Amino acid sequence: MDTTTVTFTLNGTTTALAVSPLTTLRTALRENLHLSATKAGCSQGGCGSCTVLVDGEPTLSCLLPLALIEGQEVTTLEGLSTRGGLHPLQEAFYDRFAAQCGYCTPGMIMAAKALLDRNAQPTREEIREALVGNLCRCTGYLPILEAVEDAARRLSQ
Amino acid sequence: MKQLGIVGQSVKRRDGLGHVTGQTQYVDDVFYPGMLWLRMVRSPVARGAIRRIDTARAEALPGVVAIVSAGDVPNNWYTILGLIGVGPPDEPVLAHEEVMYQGEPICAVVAETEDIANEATSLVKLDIEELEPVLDVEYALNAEAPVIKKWGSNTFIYDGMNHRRLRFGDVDAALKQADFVVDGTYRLSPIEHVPLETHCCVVKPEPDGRLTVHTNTQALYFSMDNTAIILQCPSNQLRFLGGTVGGGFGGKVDVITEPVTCIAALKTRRPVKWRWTRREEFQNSSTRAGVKMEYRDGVMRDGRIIARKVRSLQDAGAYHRHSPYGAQKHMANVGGPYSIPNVWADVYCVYTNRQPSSAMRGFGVMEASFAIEVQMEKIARTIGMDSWELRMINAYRNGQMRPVRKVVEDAALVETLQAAAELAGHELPAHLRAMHSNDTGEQTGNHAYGGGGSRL
Amino acid sequence: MTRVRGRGIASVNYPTGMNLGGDPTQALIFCQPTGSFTVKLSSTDLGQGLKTVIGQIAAETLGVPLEGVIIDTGDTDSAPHCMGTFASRATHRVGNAVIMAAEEAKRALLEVAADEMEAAPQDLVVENGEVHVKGSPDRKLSVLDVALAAHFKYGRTISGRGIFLKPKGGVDPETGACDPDSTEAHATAVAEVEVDTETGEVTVLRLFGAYEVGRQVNPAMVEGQIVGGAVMGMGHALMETVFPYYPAQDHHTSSFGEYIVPTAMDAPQIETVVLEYPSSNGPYGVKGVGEMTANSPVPAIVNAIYDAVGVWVTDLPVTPEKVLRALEDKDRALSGS
Amino acid sequence: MTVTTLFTPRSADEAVDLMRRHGSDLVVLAGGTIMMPMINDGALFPRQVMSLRRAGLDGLHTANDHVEIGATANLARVAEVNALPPLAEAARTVGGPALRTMATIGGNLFAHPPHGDLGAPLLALDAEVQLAGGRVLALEDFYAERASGSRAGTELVTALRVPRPQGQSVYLKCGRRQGNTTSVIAVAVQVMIGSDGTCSDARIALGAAASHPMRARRAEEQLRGRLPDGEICAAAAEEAMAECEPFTDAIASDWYRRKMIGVYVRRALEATLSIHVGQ
Repeated sequence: MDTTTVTFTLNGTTTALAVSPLTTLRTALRENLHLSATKAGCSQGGCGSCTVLVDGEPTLSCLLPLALIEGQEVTTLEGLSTRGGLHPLQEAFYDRFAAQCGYCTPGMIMAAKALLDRNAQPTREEIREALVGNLCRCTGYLPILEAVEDAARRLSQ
Repeated sequence: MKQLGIVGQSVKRRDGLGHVTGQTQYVDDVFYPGMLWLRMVRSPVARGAIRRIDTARAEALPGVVAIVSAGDVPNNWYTILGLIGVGPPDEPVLAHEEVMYQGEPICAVVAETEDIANEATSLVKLDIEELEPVLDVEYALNAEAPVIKKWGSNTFIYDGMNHRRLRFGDVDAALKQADFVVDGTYRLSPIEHVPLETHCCVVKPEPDGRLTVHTNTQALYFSMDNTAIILQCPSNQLRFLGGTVGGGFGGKVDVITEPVTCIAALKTRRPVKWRWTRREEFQNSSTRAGVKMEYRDGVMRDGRIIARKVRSLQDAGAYHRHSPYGAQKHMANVGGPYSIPNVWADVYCVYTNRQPSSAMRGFGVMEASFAIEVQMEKIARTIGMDSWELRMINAYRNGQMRPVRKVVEDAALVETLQAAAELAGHELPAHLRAMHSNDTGEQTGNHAYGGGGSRL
Repeated sequence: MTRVRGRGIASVNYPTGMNLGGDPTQALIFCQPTGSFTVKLSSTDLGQGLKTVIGQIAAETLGVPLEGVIIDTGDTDSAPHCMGTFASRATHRVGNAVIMAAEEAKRALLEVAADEMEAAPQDLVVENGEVHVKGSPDRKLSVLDVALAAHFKYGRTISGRGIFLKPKGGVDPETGACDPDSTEAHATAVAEVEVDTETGEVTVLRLFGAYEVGRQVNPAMVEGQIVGGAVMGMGHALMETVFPYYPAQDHHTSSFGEYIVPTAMDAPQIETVVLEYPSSNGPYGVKGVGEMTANSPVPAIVNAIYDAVGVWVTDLPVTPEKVLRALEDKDRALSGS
Repeated sequence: MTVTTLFTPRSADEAVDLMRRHGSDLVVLAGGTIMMPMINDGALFPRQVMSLRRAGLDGLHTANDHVEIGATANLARVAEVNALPPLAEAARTVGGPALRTMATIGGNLFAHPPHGDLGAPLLALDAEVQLAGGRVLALEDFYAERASGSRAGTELVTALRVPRPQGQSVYLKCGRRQGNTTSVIAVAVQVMIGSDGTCSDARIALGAAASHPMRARRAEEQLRGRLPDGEICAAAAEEAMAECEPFTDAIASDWYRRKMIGVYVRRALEATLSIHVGQ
C-alpha cells in the first residue's frame, strides 16, 4: 500500500510519520503514536470527542487526513500538561467533578482551551456556544460550564 | 443519622486525574502488535430467510484474514439471561437460517486494517428471501400477525402465561365504586443509550491457549460466563479485563462483542479488535424498549386513588436480551410510590422484527413512572385537586403494603414533595407541611391511609 | 403571545438492585506490609464513581485514611465475582460486601495489635491509621507497625472476605407477589417550561429535584448523577428516539445529526436538594441513585407542557410536531364546539 | 484495498486537471465534513481522493458592493463576514466551532438537505457561483443544473460572489435544539423598502424545504410594490408554504416543515420590517 510521510509539530515536537494516504489525524495519533487521549466517539464529526487544536483552531481530528496538515502545529490533551503540572482547565475539571466517565473530557477540554485562548473571560453563554459541538452524556454539562468559568478565573490570576 | 468520617465527604474522583489528562485507559486504547480489526456483515432486511451467504469476493480482498460465520460458533445461541433460567434460547450469535431484524449479525470479516474490514463487508453477497415483518406490538398480538417466535407466540412466556400479571385487591369492584375513572394511554419510542464510548472489545490469544479479553462490559463475570457458554469452553480459559467504561447507562450489559471477537482471535491466532461504529450504536445496539401503556385509575372525590388497572406492552424487538426481566420489573412498579389498595396489571413482553431492546437506565420503572405521574396530573385536573396534595395524600407510608405484597420501609416520598415545593418556591398549606412518611393516618386522623387492600 | 410558560411536578420511587436469579457481589481485602489495604473487586465503574465511593466505604470501615486504600478492580483472574454495575445496585451491593470484608480484616488487624500492645482486641479501635486503646489515645500503634508485625513477626494475615447476596426470589404467576428490590429511593421533580404555540417548540427553563436516596457517600457525585440524569431525562422527554416514526422503521437514525441529544446549550438551570433517610440494609444506609435521576424529569416536563398550553402529549419524545398537532386538534375541538 | 492516493493540488487548474483525468472515480474533499464521515462509516470506498485544502481557494475579499468568498473558506471565517449578516448568522449556527473550522462554503453547496444551511442566505443575497474556467452562474441556476445532473455538478466551484444586502436581511433557522442542530427548515429574506415605504424588491429563500435550497418567488410577489405590514407578511408566508416542497426525514416530517416555513417566513419578514421601522 502507498504511504505518505507527513511532518508536523505535535505538542511542540517535530514529528514525521509515514501513513497510508487517507489516515486521519485521529487514527495517526491513536494508532501510530499511541497518544490515546484523543477519542473515537463517532468518526462522523458529530460528537467532538476527537477535538484537537490545529494551528490553535479546534479541529475534528476524525475527519482530517494527516497528510493535509503537513507543516502545521497540532496540540492534543497530552500537550497541555507537558511541563509536569496540570493546566488550569484540567485542574478545574478535576476539582469540579466535570468528568464522570471521562470519554468526552479530552475533546471538551480542548474545545474549552480554544475558547479561552481567544476569549479569556467568556460569559456562560459563550462557553455553551463554544462547547456545543462536544457531547457529554454523563454530567448534564453544568459542571463542565462551571469548570470552564473556574479555569478562566484561575488563568486570569 | 450518625455522622461518619470519610463517608459523606465530597472527595475527588479516584480516576479524575486520569480523565483530565487523557491517561485513563479505555478498551479502545488497548493496542497489540499485529492486531486485526473486525467488522460485521448485517442483515439488510427486517425479516427474512437466508438462502445463501457468499463471502468469496470479501475473502479475496487483499488484507482480509478470516471470515467468521455461524459455523465457526461452537454453541450458536446467545441468550444472556439463560444463566438465570430465562429461555428458551432464541437468538443466534450469528444468523444462518433466518434474520429477525434489520442489522442482525450474519458474519464477521477480520482484516489487517479497519478500512479493509469495512470494504470487505460490502463485498459479502447476501441472498435473503424477505418475509413480512412484525413491527407493531398491538399487531404482534393480533391473531392474523405472522408468528415470529419458534414457540408459537409473539410474546415471552412467563410460567405458562403470555404476560406477567399483578393482582391485588378487587380492581373491578373498586372501579365501580370510584367517583371518577381516569384513563390514559402512554407511549414511548425506542431510545439509544448514547455513551460517548461505543462498544469495544479486544481479544488477545495467549501462548497457553487462554484468551485475554478487554471489554467495556458493565458486568465482567456475566459477560465471561456467557462467552464461555458460547465458546463451549471452561470459563477459566478466559480472562476478562475491564472495569473502566466510557458510559454505559445499561447499554453495555448485553454480551454483544466478546463472543465473536474471541472466535475471531481463536481462528486467526492473532489479537483482534472490534469497535462498533456510531451508526451501529444507533441502528444495531439494543435500545430502551418502545412501550404502550394503558392506565385506568379509579379515584374518590376526596382524592384517594382506590383502583388501578394497567395493560402494558413492551416492545422487546427480535430477541429476549434483558426485556423479559424489564417487563417483570415494570409489573412490579405499576403502583408507583402510592398506596393503592386495588391494582391489576397485565404486562406483555412482545417480540417484533426490530433491533432488540434491553436494559437502559431505569428500564421498566422509568416507563411506569412516566405513565403514573402524568396520570396523577390528569387525576388532579379531573377532580379539581391541587396536584401536590393529590400526591401527598396518596403517597405510600412506611408500614403499608405495596401491590407486590412487600411492606414499605425506609421511604420518604412525602418529604421529597415538601422539599421540592420549597426548592421551587411553591408554598404548601400547613396540613401538607405537617405530613410525614411514618404517619399512616391514625395520628392525624387523615382518612386516606388504610392498610393495603382493606379500604373498601 | 406565542410563548407560554408552565410548571409540572412528578414524584417517583426507584428500586435498588435486581432480584431475578439471586444477586451477589464479593470483595476481598488484604493488608500489605506497608499498612495499605487493597480491595479486590471485579466491579465496573461506568463513570458514576464506584471506585471512589468504594474507597470511602473501605476507609471508613477500616479506620484508615483514604490514601491508604487501593481499589483494584476489573480483572476476573484476580478478583471474585460481581454481578455487574446496573439496577442501581453497585454502591449498595459492593459497599455491603466491602464492609463485610473490611470488618474481617479489621478484626485480624486488631488481634495482631492486641498481641503487640498487650491489650484485649475488643478494647482497641482504629482511627486515622492508628490503633489505640479505647479511652487511652496515647496507647497506640500505627497500622503500618501492626502490618509489619503481622507479616514478619507473627506470620499472620490481615485480610477479609465479603459478600452480599440478595437471594433469588420468585414471582407468583397468579398475583405478581414478589420481592423486587432491596430498598426504594424517592424523588420529586419540578419542571418549568416555555412552549411556543406557533411552532410547538418546548424549552425547559428550570428543573428542580428533591431526592431521597439514603445516605450519601459522596454528595458531589450524587449531585452529578442528579444533574446528569436530569439532562438525559430532558432528552428522553423532548428529543430522543432511534425510530422517529415508531413503530415504522423509516428514517432509522444513524448519526448525531439525526439522533438528537441535549447539548451544552440546552442544559437548563438545575437545582437539587438531597434528603438523607438511610436504608436499613444498605452500606451505612445507602440506597441508590444511578438510574432514577433520568426518570422524574420526564413526566414533570409533560405535565408542565399541559400546564402551559392545555394539551396532553403522552407519546415520547414530545417533539415540536406532536405538540403542534395537539394544539391544532385542541383548536379544532374548541371551534367545533 | 483502501484509498491509494490523496491528491493535494496547489491550484484550481491542477484540481481541474485531476478531475478531468479521474472523472467520477475521484472523491473531492473541501473541508471533508461530508465525505469523510461516509468513508469512515464504510459507506464509500474511493481509490482516489482529492483535497482542496491547499488549492489556494480560500481567499476572502470584501469590496464596496460585494464580498468574494473562496470556495474553501471555512465557516468560522464566513461567520465573521459582518458585511453579510444573514450569511454570517447561518454559518455561525452550523455545528460547533471545530466543525466550522473545517466545513467550507463551497462544500456547503453540495450538502444534501436538510444540510447545506448557507444556501438560503446565499440565495437571498443573490450570490453567484464562480466555476473553474470562468463560467459564472446564479446560485439558483447552479442548484438547478446540479439537480438535472448536468454540468455544474462536475465542475469545480472556485468562489462565491455575494452582493452586500441592499435592504434589510434576516436569517432564521428552525432546529430541534438550541444549537448545533440540523435544520428543520431555514429562512433567509432580504427586503428592500423604497422611499415611499413600499417594498421595492424582496428575496425570500428557503432551506431544507425542497430537494435543494430554493427561492419562494410567489411569496416575494406578495411584497413587491406594497406597503408591507403584518397581513402582507402573513400572506407571503402562506404563499411560501404553498410553493415549498418539503420532505420527511429523522428531524421532521414534511407536514411540520411546511408549517414551519409559514411561521418562520412570517417571523423573518416581520423582523426585517421592525428593523426598518427601528431605523
